[in-house]
Amino acid sequence: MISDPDVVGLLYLVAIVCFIFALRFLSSPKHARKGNWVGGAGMVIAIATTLALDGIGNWALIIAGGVIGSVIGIIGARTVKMTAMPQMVALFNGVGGGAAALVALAEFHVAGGDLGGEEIVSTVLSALIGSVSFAGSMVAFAKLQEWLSGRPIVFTGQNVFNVGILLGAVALGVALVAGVDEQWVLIALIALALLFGVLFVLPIGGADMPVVISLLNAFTGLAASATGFVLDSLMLIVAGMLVGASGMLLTLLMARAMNRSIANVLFGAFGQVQTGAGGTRVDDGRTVRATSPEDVAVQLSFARKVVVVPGYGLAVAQAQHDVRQLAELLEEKGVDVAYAIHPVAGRMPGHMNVLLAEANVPYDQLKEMDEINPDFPQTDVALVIGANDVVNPAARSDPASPIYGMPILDVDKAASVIVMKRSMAPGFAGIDNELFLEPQTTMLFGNAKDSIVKLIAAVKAS
Amino acid sequence: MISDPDVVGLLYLVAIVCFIFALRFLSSPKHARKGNWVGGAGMVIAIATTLALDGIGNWALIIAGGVIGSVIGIIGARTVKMTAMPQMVALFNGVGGGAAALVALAEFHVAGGDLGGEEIVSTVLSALIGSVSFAGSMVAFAKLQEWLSGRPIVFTGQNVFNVGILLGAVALGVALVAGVDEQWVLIALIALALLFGVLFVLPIGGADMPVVISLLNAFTGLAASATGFVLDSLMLIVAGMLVGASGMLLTLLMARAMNRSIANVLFGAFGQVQTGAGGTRVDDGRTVRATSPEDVAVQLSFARKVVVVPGYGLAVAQAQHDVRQLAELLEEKGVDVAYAIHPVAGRMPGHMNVLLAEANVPYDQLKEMDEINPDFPQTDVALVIGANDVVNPAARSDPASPIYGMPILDVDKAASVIVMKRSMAPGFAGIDNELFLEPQTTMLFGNAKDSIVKLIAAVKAS
Amino acid sequence: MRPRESAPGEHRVALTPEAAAKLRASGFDVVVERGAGVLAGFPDEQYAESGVALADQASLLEGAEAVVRVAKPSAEEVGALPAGVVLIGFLEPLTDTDGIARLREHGVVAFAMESIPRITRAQSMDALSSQATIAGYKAVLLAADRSPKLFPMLMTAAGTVAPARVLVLGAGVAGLQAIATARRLGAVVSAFDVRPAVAEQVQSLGATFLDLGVRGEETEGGYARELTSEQQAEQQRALEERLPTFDVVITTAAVPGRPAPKLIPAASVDAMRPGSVVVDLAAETGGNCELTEPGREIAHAGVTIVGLTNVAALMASDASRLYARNVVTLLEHLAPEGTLALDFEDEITAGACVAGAPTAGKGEA
Amino acid sequence: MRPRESAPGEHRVALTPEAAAKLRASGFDVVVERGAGVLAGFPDEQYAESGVALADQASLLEGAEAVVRVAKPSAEEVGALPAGVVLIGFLEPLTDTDGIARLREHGVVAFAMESIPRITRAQSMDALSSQATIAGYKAVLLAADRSPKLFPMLMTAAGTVAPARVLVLGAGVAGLQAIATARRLGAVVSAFDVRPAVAEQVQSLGATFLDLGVRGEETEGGYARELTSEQQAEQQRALEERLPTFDVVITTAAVPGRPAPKLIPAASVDAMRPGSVVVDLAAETGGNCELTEPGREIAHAGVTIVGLTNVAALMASDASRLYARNVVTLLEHLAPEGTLALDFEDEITAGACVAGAPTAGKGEA
Amino acid sequence: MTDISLVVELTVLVLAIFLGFEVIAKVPTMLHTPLMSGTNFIHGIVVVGAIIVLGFADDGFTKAVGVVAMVLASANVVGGWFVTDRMLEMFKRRPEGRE
Amino acid sequence: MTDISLVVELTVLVLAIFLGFEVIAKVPTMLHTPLMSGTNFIHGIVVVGAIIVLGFADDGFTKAVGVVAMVLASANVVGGWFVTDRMLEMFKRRPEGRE
Ligand SMILES: NC(=O)c1ccc[n+]([C@@H]2O[C@H](COP(=O)([O-])OP(=O)(O)OC[C@H]3O[C@@H](n4cnc5c(N)ncnc54)[C@H](OP(=O)(O)O)[C@@H]3O)[C@@H](O)[C@H]2O)c1
Ligand SMILES: NC(=O)c1ccc[n+]([C@@H]2O[C@H](COP(=O)([O-])OP(=O)(O)OC[C@H]3O[C@@H](n4cnc5c(N)ncnc54)[C@H](OP(=O)(O)O)[C@@H]3O)[C@@H](O)[C@H]2O)c1
Ligand SMILES: NC(=O)c1ccc[n+]([C@@H]2O[C@H](COP(=O)([O-])OP(=O)(O)OC[C@H]3O[C@@H](n4cnc5c(N)ncnc54)[C@H](O)[C@@H]3O)[C@@H](O)[C@H]2O)c1
Ligand SMILES: NC(=O)c1ccc[n+]([C@@H]2O[C@H](COP(=O)([O-])OP(=O)(O)OC[C@H]3O[C@@H](n4cnc5c(N)ncnc54)[C@H](O)[C@@H]3O)[C@@H](O)[C@H]2O)c1
Repeated sequence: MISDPDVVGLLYLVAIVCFIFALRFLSSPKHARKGNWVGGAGMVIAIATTLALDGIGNWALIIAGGVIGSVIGIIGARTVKMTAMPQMVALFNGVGGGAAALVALAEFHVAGGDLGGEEIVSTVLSALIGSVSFAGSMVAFAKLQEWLSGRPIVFTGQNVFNVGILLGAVALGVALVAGVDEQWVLIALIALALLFGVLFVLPIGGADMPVVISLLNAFTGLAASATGFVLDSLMLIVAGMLVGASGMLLTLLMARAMNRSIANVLFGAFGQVQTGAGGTRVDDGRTVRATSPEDVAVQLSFARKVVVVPGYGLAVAQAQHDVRQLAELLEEKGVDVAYAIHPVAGRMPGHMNVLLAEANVPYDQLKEMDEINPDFPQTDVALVIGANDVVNPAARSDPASPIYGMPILDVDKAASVIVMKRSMAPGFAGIDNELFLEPQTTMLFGNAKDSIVKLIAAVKAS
Repeated sequence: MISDPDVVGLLYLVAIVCFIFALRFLSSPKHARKGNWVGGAGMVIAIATTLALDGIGNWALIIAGGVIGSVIGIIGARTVKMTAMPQMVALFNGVGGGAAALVALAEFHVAGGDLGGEEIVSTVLSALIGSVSFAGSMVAFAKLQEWLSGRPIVFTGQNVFNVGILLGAVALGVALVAGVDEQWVLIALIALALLFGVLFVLPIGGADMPVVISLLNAFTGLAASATGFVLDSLMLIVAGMLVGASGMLLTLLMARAMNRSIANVLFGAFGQVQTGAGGTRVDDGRTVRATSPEDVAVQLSFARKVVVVPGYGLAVAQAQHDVRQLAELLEEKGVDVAYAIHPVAGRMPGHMNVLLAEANVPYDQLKEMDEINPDFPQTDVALVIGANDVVNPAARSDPASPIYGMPILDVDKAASVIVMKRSMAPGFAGIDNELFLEPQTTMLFGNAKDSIVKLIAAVKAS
Repeated sequence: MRPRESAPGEHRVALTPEAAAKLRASGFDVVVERGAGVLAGFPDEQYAESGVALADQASLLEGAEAVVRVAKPSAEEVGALPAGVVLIGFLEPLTDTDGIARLREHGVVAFAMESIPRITRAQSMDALSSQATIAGYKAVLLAADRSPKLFPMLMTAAGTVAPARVLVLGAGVAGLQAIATARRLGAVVSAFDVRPAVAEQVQSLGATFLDLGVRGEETEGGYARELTSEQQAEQQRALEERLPTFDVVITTAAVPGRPAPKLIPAASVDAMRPGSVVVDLAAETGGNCELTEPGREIAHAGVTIVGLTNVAALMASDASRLYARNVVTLLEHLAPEGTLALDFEDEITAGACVAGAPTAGKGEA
Repeated sequence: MRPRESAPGEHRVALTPEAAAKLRASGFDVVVERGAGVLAGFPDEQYAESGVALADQASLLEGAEAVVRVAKPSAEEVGALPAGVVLIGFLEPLTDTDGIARLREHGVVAFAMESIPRITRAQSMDALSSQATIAGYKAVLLAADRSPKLFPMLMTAAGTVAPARVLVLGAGVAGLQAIATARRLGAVVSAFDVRPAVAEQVQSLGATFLDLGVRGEETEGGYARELTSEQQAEQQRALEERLPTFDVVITTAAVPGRPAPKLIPAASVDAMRPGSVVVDLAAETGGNCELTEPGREIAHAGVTIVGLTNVAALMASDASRLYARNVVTLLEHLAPEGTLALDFEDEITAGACVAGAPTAGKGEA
Repeated sequence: MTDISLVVELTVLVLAIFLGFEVIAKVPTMLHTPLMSGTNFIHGIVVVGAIIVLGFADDGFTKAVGVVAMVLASANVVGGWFVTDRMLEMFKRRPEGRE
Repeated sequence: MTDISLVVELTVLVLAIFLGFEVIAKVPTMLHTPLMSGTNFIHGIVVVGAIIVLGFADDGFTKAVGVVAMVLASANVVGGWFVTDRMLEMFKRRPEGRE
């Protein structure tokens, strides 16, 4: 039993420091795992300290609740497939938000509604935000788990309706702050917040879910921080707010990486019921997925084997020197890099050779088509730079295509394909390329030179 | 008059936020000036709030003190030459430390020595650290101002003596914490701390002063933070500690930029009385100054005209592609870049042409010696990459030199010369190069390719 | 059985030992004329090593189902061909109508390498491209060898050597390769072509596109359409102004089936600096320069004008290698698994056949 | 007054119009033989334009104080020289002892461009370097023109052309330039030299240094010392093994005053692949290849051996430009402000003077 | 529980906000999801709130609410940690297997 | 003055330490001196301490000490700010003059 509040405060401070280090580490590829462990240590300290507080009782209930929750957590986290990870994050985020709301409710109940100004504001915020986070996360989970349709679900007047509900919840909150001390008011507020959470997330399409989950994650952080105000706990305030702030920034970064504004993600569905949100959707429902230099950089840095496939676009962009620099950088990191030269890449025989020789790419890194094609299934990343026709699978599969019969580079056999070009425009043969729609393909749009320069910077940073 | 402590706290919080932003801005070349202004705003808010506190009296004294101090500050800062800036920083840092020590003394006096555990510890720390900072800064100032010899001042037994003094001061501090409430003890402690400050800085050579000043600056921050504990002021704690922490990191960074450890800087003088500290010193007292890629990057980024002088070392390092990339980067930033090609640079006629053509440097950026030499006086930075003999002023000035009579590139006429090579080793002609000792020259040691790659990264970051 | 025979006055050979071996592996019987590859650097032993039968001219054609060669056969040689045999080579279908008629009369099923349609699938049979690649490279070597100036810029203790200024007219396959090669040597290269798409391609090789204010059109096959006479005059005028600033001019402009467009009239040559060099790769079809004498190298007012024809044949070894690969791919197309199975519904077979196709004249111009 | 006269059988000229103008500006009177520059691309009009007097051979030497030329004068020409005149040119002081003796007897004060000491200050007079630069470049063009293989690697629809493998033996001024030029053309280049410092220089051009296990020494002037006979045998052995892997060999190995070291015996040539090319820049002093016939180009077992001498003269225009700049700098050194003031205490003047120096024989080898 | 004044809490809050922003300012996109998951785990700290509420609960309502909160919060903590850990497994350098 | 518990102050202190480190983690060397000067100005905040001591001083000793502290601290604030400002003038892009 610890009775000295200073000791408790110090132990909590240690936990805070752990959380700060956890965040720092989590933002670097090298230390990320360590980050999770440090965070775990902080959590253990925080929980142990709390359990040791003077006067804590109801041990059976605490242990029962803890064990049940932990078992759910472990089973959920352990059994789920890697591809289902995002919905797990949503789920565990939601329950956190729910817990915050419930803690607020309990405190309100214990105090009989008779709370000071600071406390009541915090209680209302905690209940409101926590509930929205809980309900929103559950909807996100259901959508990702495909219990609900991933497509945006919208109805007319939704906009007005949602705002109405939110206003209602806020009005109840104001009433509570103003002195109303009826518990049902708080419960009603929670109910409205839950409804709002559901309605808020329903219209958002599946592709945008990660951004929404990140936002709800930040919300839960804020709710936890508000709980800290209710309980006068600096640790909760700090830890919750760290998550709140970094979660907000993260949400921004994620939206930016998708080239969208947050507003567009959250409210994009309204008014454009037909088109749907998320990426450029083609007829058969497959989407073209754009990526960012940073993402590609991490993929490249952690790859074992990268094959660079240069095409006419590389020549147009005159990015030969940059591509060699990128390759050298990767080799320094221990990545195995080769260049796959298609016999008709470019616009004249040997076009790629001229370019790459100018950039001093060693001849032995240049692989002929027949030599490299068997390697693609073992390739982690195929980096297609301004090539199009020479990697078009239609040449293999579509007898109606004008390029049918031309041998191509089998980049689609690589684990991941990154295509760098300026647009979805076709190449010399003037035909579309199915490769760009494959699930393993992501597009890095922009002039090849600019993109590679950005990539170099990002690889260095990662 | 503000009597609500919450309002005061909030206003102080605003000041804190200003200081945080000030630091953020100050660490980016683009926003640095804004940073100073934001910091100024925070200071005004903090001072105004304090003056408005309930119960503040002695207005005449406050105003008198403030005006006198301000006048000293303005005159000092305004009239001093740009080259004397470092000693001004030392001076103003010292007075800050002194102020912290005096505040501690006054608080001790007011309380009649009867302070709580936390307060007395803080008081002692504030007095101790503040005094060391004050005295040390004053010595640093005197050395830089050349009131004292810039050379390390050492005597035998200094080491033991210093430690003794510090231990004495600490012992007095412990006594105070232990309950001794005599004011003379604190005064004695301050006296010892002052003495220690003097002795601590005396042995350090002029070249290392910036690192020492940075350390003392961090000390003053710590002292201010300690004062915050004495006065129970979160703002002082935070602002002081921000400076303390960032100052410590800065000290580390500065030492690292000089390729020295802090310990080496601070205690380097002991035991090597003859050689002295700081840089590679040559016979006539001139030093070779090494620089860092980051420094060069900022110089290049803010230059109007940069002339690249390639030599044999560029060829050996095969850094031609990188140098072109660097040049392009600078041109994008609006810097005017040209290459000065000496007729016998390299090891065969046209060696530099072959290299730079391979890297696709446009022919019109290559300037012959006769064409570029008149431009050097208007050049902000001459970037000498692996060249040596062709920029050796001995060819102009020293009839005994084997290269006397060879026309050279007049890089020494440029405002700043940066020489990139691996060591101080001579070039083809086997002779030393006075250029490397000129005051406007700094050396960026290392393989030219590595150095340029680092430079590119640094230019992008700046 | 598909023997192969070499053309007189031609250094290249239509099958290299390596290519012959490849054919054998695909189920072909291959007979090669003795000494056919010597001039291209492939002595008979090498053929023997790759398991190819060698035969004298006399017995060569016995039982041959297909004959592959580089250049078109002479009248006599056509006479010696067995009727119904498949003939593959550069047959000049658009210009040598007599020769084609002769083949048709003789009952030869003739495939002209020139007539293979320029479709993606046929790229590996495209001998025009492969030989033009060699010609473009060689043209630069010819020019550099004849120029009294160095191509690269050199700044030396004895002064600065300015880089040579090279102009490439017609930036098709040969022109682009010439641009690339001249740039490699360090020259400052400009280029012009009438097809609009070429400007970007020129820039993609790091050279400058010279804007002469003349814009032509591109046909389906990627070739240029002939300019109108006003356009042509306009082009000559614009060029004449700029030519004196160049040290080397390499011309490759061609329009299939038409005489080479005259880009450089005699007057323009007079305006060029002494020591300048013109390499005219269009000499075969009359030359892009008025003064070009096909097959010869002349000097005019200090300007060297190289009108060598068949420039690719000057690099017989690599040229043969590429040509042989083209021929092998075509043969494998015409005779999958080594057995002739001509499918005249097929775009390539129909397009390349210039004589002897079932619907007479189908493959003709 | 310093007239200049051209050497027979030599395309270069010792003063270009530009250089002549520069001399005039420095206070010299310049007379040029009519037609001297024509072969180098500098017609008489250009000289006239730069204000230079032209004279026939007959009146050329009247009142001349100095005569500049490219090659050494014949016996008759020496006879025609006024006594006491200053003569500048490639006089072959180390090998042509008779010629030097003749000059000395005739009372000519002769400066050999070859003997200018290789000190930093004299770099802009160093005609050996400037001409070797041209020769190194030209050697690659000669080789590329004669090779039946393309230098660069090309991956095309008709298969891949492997890059040519080039070996440069002797990486002095000419050798380094040859390395650079061959690399520009896309060849894979290796090089060897006996001087230890050269390895780094070769790598600084992106080529590979071939380690033959032979390490020679460098003299003060930066030249190589002759190898011992064991070393030489060792070198031949090591080379013989490696030569067959190369398509082109360019040799420039030389030791001043000695016959060129024999690096490639006849047997090694036999081992090379047919179609290979050897360009022997050391032909003048006997050649680095045993089979080299100085001044001629021969074929031996399918290997072309180019033994052309005076290769720099093949690029007469740029070669003359650089040589003229060297000559002008030397003249300005010997005659500051246009007045001869020979200072035999000076390292350059004393070093370059091969006949007629006050202390007889001082400047001799 | 110590009683801390609002303004102090706000000061702490503001510092935490800045720190939250600064600390992740330069995270590579590839780490976005693991970072989200990691922070998700950290806000499981609300479990401390649940323990306090439940530990000091007297009446049935509070206990009931507290137990539910306890279950939810521990699921957040434990599940969040393990999910993050699994995600980060991918970041072991150059993985041998790949799906 | 509110009376704040030590542990709270320590919490704030720790947050400030992290923030101080994070915020300048990637400063280019060229800005080291101006940054040093800027932080030098910020610790002039001790002037607040001087004002409080002096403003509440009753006896002569305290007043005397307070006035001196006031003088020193204001010199720190004012001088520190102006010195920093002058240094940063150099960072105006591409200066016209140069010494
Ligand atoms: N090699 C030869 O001898 C030869 C000769 C003639 C024709 N061809 C034909 O040319 C084609 C060659 O295939 P390929 O894959 O190399 O090229 P491609 O199919 O023509 O595709 C090139 C792609 O590069 C992109 N691009 C252009 N400029 C770019 C820039 N600055 N930055 C980034 N991307 C850029 C274009 O897309 P965006 O516009 O979206 O950026 C385009 O889709 C084949 O169809 C071949 O048959 C070859
Ligand atoms: N151009 C010609 O035709 C020719 C021919 C023969 C001789 N030369 C002579 O060569 C000299 C040329 O002058 P120069 O200024 O170009 O060269 P230099 O005077 O020889 O100096 C080259 C410098 O580059 C440095 N270096 C070497 N490798 C390096 C690397 N990897 N990274 C960074 N630095 C490296 C060396 O210093 P560290 O070891 O400290 O790095 C050396 O001091 C002249 O003396 C000239 O007379 C010229
Ligand atoms: N699709 C394919 O697989 C494929 C294969 C090979 C070539 N091609 C295309 O065909 C194009 C032409 O091929 P080519 O080189 O055999 O053509 P070509 O030899 O018939 O002509 C050479 C060039 O001369 C140009 N020209 C014609 N008249 C001119 C004039 N008056 N002035 C200047 N230039 C003039 C033409 O535009 C052409 O670029 C190639 O550039 C390529 O794009 C396509
Ligand atoms: N200091 C100066 O200003 C200056 C000026 C010009 C040249 N140099 C130096 O002089 C060096 C030699 O000049 P050069 O080119 O006129 O020399 P060179 O023509 O006399 O010889 C050519 C090369 O052949 C090499 N060689 C000799 N015997 C050989 C053998 N058995 N096998 C292989 N190689 C052999 C020599 O080492 C030399 O590099 C240059 O590389 C340069 O470094 C210096």
